[in-house]
Amino acid sequence: SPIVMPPPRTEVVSIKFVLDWAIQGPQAPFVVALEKGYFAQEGLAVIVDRGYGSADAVTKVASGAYQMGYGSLDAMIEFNVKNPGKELIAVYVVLNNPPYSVITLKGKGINSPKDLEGKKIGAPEGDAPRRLFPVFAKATGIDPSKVEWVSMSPPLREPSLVKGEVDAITGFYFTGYLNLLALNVNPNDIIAFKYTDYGVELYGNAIMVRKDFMQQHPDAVAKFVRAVNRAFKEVIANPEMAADLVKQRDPLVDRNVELERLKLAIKDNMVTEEVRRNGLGAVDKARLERAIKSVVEAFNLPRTPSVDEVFTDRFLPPKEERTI
Amino acid sequence: MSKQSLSSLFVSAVKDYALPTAVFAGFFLLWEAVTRIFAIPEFILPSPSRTVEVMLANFPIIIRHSYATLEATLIGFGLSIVFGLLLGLAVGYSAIIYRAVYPLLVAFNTIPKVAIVPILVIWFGIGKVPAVLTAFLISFFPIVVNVAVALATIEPEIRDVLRSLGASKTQIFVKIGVPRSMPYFFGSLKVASTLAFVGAVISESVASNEGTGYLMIAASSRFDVPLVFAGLLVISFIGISLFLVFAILEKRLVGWAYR
Amino acid sequence: MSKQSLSSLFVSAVKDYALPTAVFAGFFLLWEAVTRIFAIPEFILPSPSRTVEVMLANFPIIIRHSYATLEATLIGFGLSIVFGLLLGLAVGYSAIIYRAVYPLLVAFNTIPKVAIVPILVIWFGIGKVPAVLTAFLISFFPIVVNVAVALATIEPEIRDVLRSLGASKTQIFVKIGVPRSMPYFFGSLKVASTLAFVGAVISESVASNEGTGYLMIAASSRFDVPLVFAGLLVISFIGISLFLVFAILEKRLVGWAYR
Amino acid sequence: MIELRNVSLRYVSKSGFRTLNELEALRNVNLVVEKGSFTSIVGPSGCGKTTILKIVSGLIQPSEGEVFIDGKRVEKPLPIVGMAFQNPVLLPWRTVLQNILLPLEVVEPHRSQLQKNRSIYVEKALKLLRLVGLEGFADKKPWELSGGMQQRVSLCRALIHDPEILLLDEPFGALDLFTREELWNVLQNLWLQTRCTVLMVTHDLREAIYLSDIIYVMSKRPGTVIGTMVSDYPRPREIDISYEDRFVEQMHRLREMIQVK
Amino acid sequence: MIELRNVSLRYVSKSGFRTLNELEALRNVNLVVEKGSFTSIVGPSGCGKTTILKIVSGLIQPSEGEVFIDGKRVEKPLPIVGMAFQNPVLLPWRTVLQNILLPLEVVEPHRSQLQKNRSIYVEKALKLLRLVGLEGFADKKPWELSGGMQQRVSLCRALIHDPEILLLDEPFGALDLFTREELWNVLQNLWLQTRCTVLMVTHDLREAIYLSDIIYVMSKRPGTVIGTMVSDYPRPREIDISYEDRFVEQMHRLREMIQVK
Ligand SMILES: Nc1ncnc2c1ncn2[C@@H]1O[C@H](COP(=O)(O)OP(=O)(O)OP(=O)(O)O)[C@@H](O)[C@H]1O
Ligand SMILES: Nc1ncnc2c1ncn2[C@@H]1O[C@H](COP(=O)(O)OP(=O)(O)OP(=O)(O)O)[C@@H](O)[C@H]1O
Ligand SMILES: [Mg+2]
Ligand SMILES: [Mg+2]
Repeated sequence: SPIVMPPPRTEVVSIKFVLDWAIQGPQAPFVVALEKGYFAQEGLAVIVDRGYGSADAVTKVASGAYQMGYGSLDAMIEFNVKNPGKELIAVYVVLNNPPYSVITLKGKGINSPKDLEGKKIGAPEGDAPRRLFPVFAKATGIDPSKVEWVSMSPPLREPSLVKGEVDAITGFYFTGYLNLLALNVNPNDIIAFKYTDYGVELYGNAIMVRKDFMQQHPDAVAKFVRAVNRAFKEVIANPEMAADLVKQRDPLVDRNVELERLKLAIKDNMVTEEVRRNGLGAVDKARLERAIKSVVEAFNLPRTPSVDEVFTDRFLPPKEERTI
Repeated sequence: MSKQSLSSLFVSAVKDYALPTAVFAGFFLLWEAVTRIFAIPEFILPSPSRTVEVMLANFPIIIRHSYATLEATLIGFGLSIVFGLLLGLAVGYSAIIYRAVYPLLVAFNTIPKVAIVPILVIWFGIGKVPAVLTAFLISFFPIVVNVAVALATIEPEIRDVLRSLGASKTQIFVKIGVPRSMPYFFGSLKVASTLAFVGAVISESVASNEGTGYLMIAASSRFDVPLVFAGLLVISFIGISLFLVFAILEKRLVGWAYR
Repeated sequence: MSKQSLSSLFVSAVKDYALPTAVFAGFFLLWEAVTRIFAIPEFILPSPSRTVEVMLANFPIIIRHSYATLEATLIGFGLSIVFGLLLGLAVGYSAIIYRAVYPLLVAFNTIPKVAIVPILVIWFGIGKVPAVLTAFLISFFPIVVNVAVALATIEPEIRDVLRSLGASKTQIFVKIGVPRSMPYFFGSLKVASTLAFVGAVISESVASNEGTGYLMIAASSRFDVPLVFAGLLVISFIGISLFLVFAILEKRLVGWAYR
Repeated sequence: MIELRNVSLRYVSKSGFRTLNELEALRNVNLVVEKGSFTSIVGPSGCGKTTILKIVSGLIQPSEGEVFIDGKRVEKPLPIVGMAFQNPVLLPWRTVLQNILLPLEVVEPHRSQLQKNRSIYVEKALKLLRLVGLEGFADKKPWELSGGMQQRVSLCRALIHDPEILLLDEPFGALDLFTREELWNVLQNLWLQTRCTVLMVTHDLREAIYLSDIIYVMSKRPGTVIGTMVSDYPRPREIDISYEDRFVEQMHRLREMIQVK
Repeated sequence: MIELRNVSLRYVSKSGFRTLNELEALRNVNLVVEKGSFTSIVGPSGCGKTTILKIVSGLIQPSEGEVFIDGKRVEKPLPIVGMAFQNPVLLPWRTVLQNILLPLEVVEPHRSQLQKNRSIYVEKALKLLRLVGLEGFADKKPWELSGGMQQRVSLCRALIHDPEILLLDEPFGALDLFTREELWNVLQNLWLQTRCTVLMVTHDLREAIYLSDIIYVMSKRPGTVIGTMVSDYPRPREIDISYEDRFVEQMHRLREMIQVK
């Protein structure tokens, strides 16, 4: 491992960083970087706060309340198009595949995506899988207008599904799956249609930064990414350790549940074929271009941003440091 | 108090209409100025002009959702008035009930109603019922408190007028308690009606397919903050309209207290 | 009223302590019974026994978060008292201010405070300040209303006692307005204090790294509903404690009104 | 018949469970008001006259002793009683007329008939108002009346439901001499028609002798009965008798009875 | 010196902007109260006596005409005035003593000295209480007093700040004869010491003649001055003079002045 050099005598840059959601297993890379002092070693004073959804995280970064944040690329693209002059840009993709999924239970009569037609799906209005459902529908050839949506806050989804209020829900797979387990649902009864399994080409969550901050403090951004990348590799190599640190950071969590969640995320969303090929954090430009198009279509956006507006690789550490 | 001249008539008219209008105008101007001077981005706090623009553009939708909210609010608020009045009478009348029930009420009201909405949703399904119930649950307490205080502080001299006739407790309620507590009852209605709106909106934002709460959540998840504020603006207008209804009722019913 | 015997003393003591305790016990028993009889799953409504169990297991954490909430609540509530009292005095004293400010206040209070928290966060950052401000913003209105009503309904006979001495408006406030409105002021404090808790918790649940609101959101996003209720229980207990403080103050300060 | 037997009353100031202090208002009061008679009580300010009326009306319970009305112990207020308090205590949210009608909304059998016979009752109230010289004030609010006018309204309210027992606490205290003398005769006539039992508190000795059959004289606090005087002028009495020597002499005697203490 | 010039007053009932009805309470009242004199007003109930006091105190403004105190037009209440209202109106959240001290908390120069000289003022209040026969009641709450006792407290409150002008509205109306006569002398002595200007409303003609220099007689509503009477007995006067023939004869004359209307 590299020898830790004494940090160069530059001013300490402080970065406030907002997560997409609560501190849980899949957020481990940031927790580990923080708890192990990797940010500090890079000469950064970093504060990590929990978030309330990608849209909220994007807004908070754009508003200046935070310098950097973690959220889904689709939310960022939508925000950028709608708020010219306040754009964010992604610098490191953590979830190479988005965890978007439709989840249902055995006995609801839904065995393939096609069966969703004429059924009730529960989800928050702003839920990414819900809003990107047209992309999924297109990929699976179902008619999205034949689905009835029921709006509800995130924690109400799984109970509503179990109680029969709705026939299916959308959400992050690792969240929905584990929540259903917590509700004593037999794992064998859970049916999930993961968007990526059906050829939906989207990217998941990424580290985002406000453009003006990026221009003023390119070094800080690079250091931040380097620290996260370092932690990320450790998380993948040793999820048990990561779960311990998450528990340490937030004593209220159930370590084993978060470990489970993290493992699911690593398997499905973090370490994909593409990641093994290109290394952590990077994107495939062609795929990203198609993803942007899908998002623009699904959200009915007036403009299609270019790949360079959405992601920049200039802060990625050298590929060998990102390879697993 | 005893003079009435043209000039005083004019002054009253100005007080009645011009001043509140001016205050509102001032408020909106200030808001507009703040957003411009500090160049506050639209996704944080849209300017009122932009908000009104968006409001007009989406008027039918906003009205439809506002109507749903108004309906839930009014039903919940109606329940509040009935139960708040009854409970207030009971608590204000009997020191025993006061001691028995009050702490429980306080405990219940310390709980954010957001935490209760999911339970209501699970029990009553998504839609109107949780909104109505939330509006009710959030708004009855101020009514209870004020009616209870008004009853408990009836001067014994007044109470004795009826007691000396052998009046029952219920009669003392009706003949003295109720009219005497009217000014505070109306005061509490002002608080309760605004809370009822809040309750309905909160519930809609947690689980509903319609209503201003739903609209706000939907709009904000699309980064359409001006639409959120347009919804808030309409709700506020409805709130003020309701307030004006009370104000008129109040003037007719409890003018005696404001001599 | 005039008799005092051992038996009546005993009755008072029972009223004072035994009854509320019994009511609370009954409430918890009912809750337990409902969850058992209807076999209500834990993720909807955990039984009190389970809630208490979870509460004890996580006691230090819950206490830490509750403390943060209490702190935010008390500061916000303190601001409410000060500003609510001042605004209430202004509104209750001058019909002009009443007409000018009241509709604006009503409009503002019709807006769910949740919608305002994000703006506060943008301006003041995440943490204690938005919680304090939300607690303040949500709780000052009931105080304003009640103080204003109490002032506006002062009997002219009483007011004349001071006016005839050439007392200034401020003096009439202090000598009559304030003491006379005390019972309703305390009533409004009961409403306001519970609302302040609600405000703090709501703000914490939207933007904070600590406090009961944070705890609840964190727990509920993990489906740890018993922990949510444990947090609510502790908040309720704190709410009741605060209420008891008022009750004692009230007894000392406004006993005259409850003769 | 109203009977007070060995009635004592102590007012107790309490704070929570503690007794702060006691004040003995009445000590061993014995007093009888014959059915259909007109009885007055006179005595120094603060001697417990109002307290006696409140005890008779059942508003407060004696600390010791007992009160009987027609042989039955008084344990709570009775609807057959009409009371005019020392302060008029009119309800500010009601007009003068509505204030006068109040007892009818509470006391049976009027209560159940009020709806049906409202116009008859209103007529009666207006007649009473006319009798006390307040024609045309029926629709005013109480605070639009002068002190003496309020007191007269309060008298009407005590009379409206034809009570069998009428308790009057200085009913003419705020009235000028002439209005007062007019009202004496109004009251006398009403009483001669109904022959209800009247117990009146007054400070005006002339009033006491002019209106009453018996006058009780009370001592300073703690109040107790220290003398009685009979006034046996034939009825209807006219104001002129109060200038007769015998009347004036009786006033002097009454005066001395009080002064002795 | 207090001067009312052609004072008229109409009470207006309003509902919103509309005038419901008007009531003419005073019509063309002319009245002079010499500095340092003791003046009384008598007249039938509802004739506007209380209204005159309220106009003099500046609590209400005349509809027509003007009021002057020492040559200055009265436009608002003045702190040199002490007023005892027809109803005692004591503040229920204050003890008797605190009620009496109230004017001192408002009126300069006492207000700024109250903190410093509190014990002196309390002493003064207690002395007044003793004078009106309420020793030992300083720490009671108003509602623990009888009607007459409350009225006496209200009198003390009007006196505590040594007002130059004292307005008394039936100050002894709720008192029995003896307490009343005692208080006449108390008031007379206080007045002889301070020589403040007193304007008193009363229904008791004996009281009016016994205490006053001049008595104004008012007509029925709309009230106006229909006569005056001078009472020139040397001071200090003693109760016995009220039994003298001349006094009794004066009472009869006053009585007739009122009765003529
Ligand atoms: N509610 C009360 N609490 C305590 N003490 C009281 C109460 N009411 C009256 N008292 C006391 O009892 C005594 C008698 O009062 P009461 O009102 O009966 O006198 P009264 O004879 O009617 O006097 P007045 O002629 O002045 O009206 C007084 O000393 C008074 O202080
Ligand atoms: N606030 C008011 N509003 C309307 N009318 C009033 C008001 N106060 C008094 N009046 C009317 O004015 C007239 C005079 O009232 P005022 O109180 O001056 O009489 P008064 O001479 O003091 O009578 P009393 O001897 O009965 O106290 C009365 O007819 C009364 O109805
Ligand atoms: Mg009395
Ligand atoms: Mg008067």
